[in-house]
Amino acid sequence: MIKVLFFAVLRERLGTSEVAVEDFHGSTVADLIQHLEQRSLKWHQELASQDVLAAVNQQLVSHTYVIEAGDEVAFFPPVTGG
Amino acid sequence: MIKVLFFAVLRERLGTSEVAVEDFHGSTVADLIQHLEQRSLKWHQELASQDVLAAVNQQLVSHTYVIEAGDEVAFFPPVTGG
Amino acid sequence: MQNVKIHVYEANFDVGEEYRYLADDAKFGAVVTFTGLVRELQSGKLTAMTLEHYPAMTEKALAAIVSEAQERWPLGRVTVIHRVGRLTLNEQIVFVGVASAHRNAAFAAAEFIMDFLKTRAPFWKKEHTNDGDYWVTAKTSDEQAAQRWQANKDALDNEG
Amino acid sequence: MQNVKIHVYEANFDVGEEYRYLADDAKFGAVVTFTGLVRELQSGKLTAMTLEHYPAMTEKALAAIVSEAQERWPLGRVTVIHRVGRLTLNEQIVFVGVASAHRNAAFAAAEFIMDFLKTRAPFWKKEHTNDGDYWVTAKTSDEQAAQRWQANKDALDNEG
Repeated sequence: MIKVLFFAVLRERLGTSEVAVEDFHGSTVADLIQHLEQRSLKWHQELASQDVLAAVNQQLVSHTYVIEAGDEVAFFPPVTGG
Repeated sequence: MIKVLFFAVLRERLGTSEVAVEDFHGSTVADLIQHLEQRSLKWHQELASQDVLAAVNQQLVSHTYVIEAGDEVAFFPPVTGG
Repeated sequence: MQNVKIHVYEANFDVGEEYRYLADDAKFGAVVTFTGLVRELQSGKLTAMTLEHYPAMTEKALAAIVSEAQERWPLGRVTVIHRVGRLTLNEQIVFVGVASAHRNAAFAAAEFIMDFLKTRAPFWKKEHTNDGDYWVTAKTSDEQAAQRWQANKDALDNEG
Repeated sequence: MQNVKIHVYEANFDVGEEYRYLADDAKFGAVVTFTGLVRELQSGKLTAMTLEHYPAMTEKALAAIVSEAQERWPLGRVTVIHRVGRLTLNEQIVFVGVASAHRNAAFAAAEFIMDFLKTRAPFWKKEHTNDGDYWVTAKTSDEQAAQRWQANKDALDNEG
């Protein structure tokens, strides 16, 4: 199982801060995004953006990063702190 | 008359913080240095250094700057504040 | 990490107190601080903002940025404080302070940490205005500011 | 000069207080401060130093440096404080603080002011050590630090 988190405008637009995805280890972040996009037109629109950043186990990763079972994956827009 | 000031190590080595020089307007800072160097071997040694900085009326100037009557000229080593 | 203080919380901070901590190590004669504050928009309509973050990741991301700065410059104490939650106009948001024996290292490291905090640390601002609430979008200029450090590093690596 | 505070005196200064003054102008969201302190030499023999200056010139020279910074970057309040007289180990020597709407301008202006203060403002340090008193000699690295701003300016002028 993989825990998937959403933050900021992405969290608001998807209407959820967390989903669980079964049997997804061994695939890339890009594969996970494609899988989530199939949930609805809205999910497709929000996640297809070039701008979505990904972190795995609290580290920024590229979309080619390979996910392992038990990983915590997070998706969020470009950061705007400071 | 021109007022000539010395600061820091130059003041200490020359043993004076101020001298007055008569009839020197219209000449350059370099001319004034040459004039002062004639006072003694010690003055020659201290003022002949490439490192001596000059200010006229409290503004840093190059040694080609032309001095006017009534100017305040100051000589000092490279600055080390901060 | 030794000599590194990283805090992410709602409470305010006191710049004078943070400075005293940074300066209280006799080996380092240069202390640089940066403080960022909530300011009115050009429209004059901003009333407050809310800072959201990714709690499990935030301190890790800040520690990685500080660690990278320590590899680049010889540093003494380093402090990074970032507030979260609702902040009203003129409140302090962020503090970065760096001590070093060399002033140019202290300046460079503080600016480096801010540039990477702005582009790599998981914080998001939502502005509350008289016209409604808006998520702030990332600035290209912030990404460019972070990228020039990579260019600097490439140049240095090539020299070596 | 408006929004510019320049002080040269023997008294100490309080970084927290100086920060509050710089931050107390709602138009500028970025505040950078630099503080320099008297530190022990590597030999461990330094006990104090004496700062001499050229009183009639000092504030003029600092004002000219700040004015040049204001021409280069959009700045809010700017404060420069330099102490003179005898200062013992770990005392504060110099403070430069800059407010701006842009953090990179605040960092650049503060560093610019320090680099030119170090090479153009008439201050001289004499170190008092267990082995005797020594005038500090100027560092080539300080002159190089000041000169790179001229190189930056030439590059910008050529672009324009």
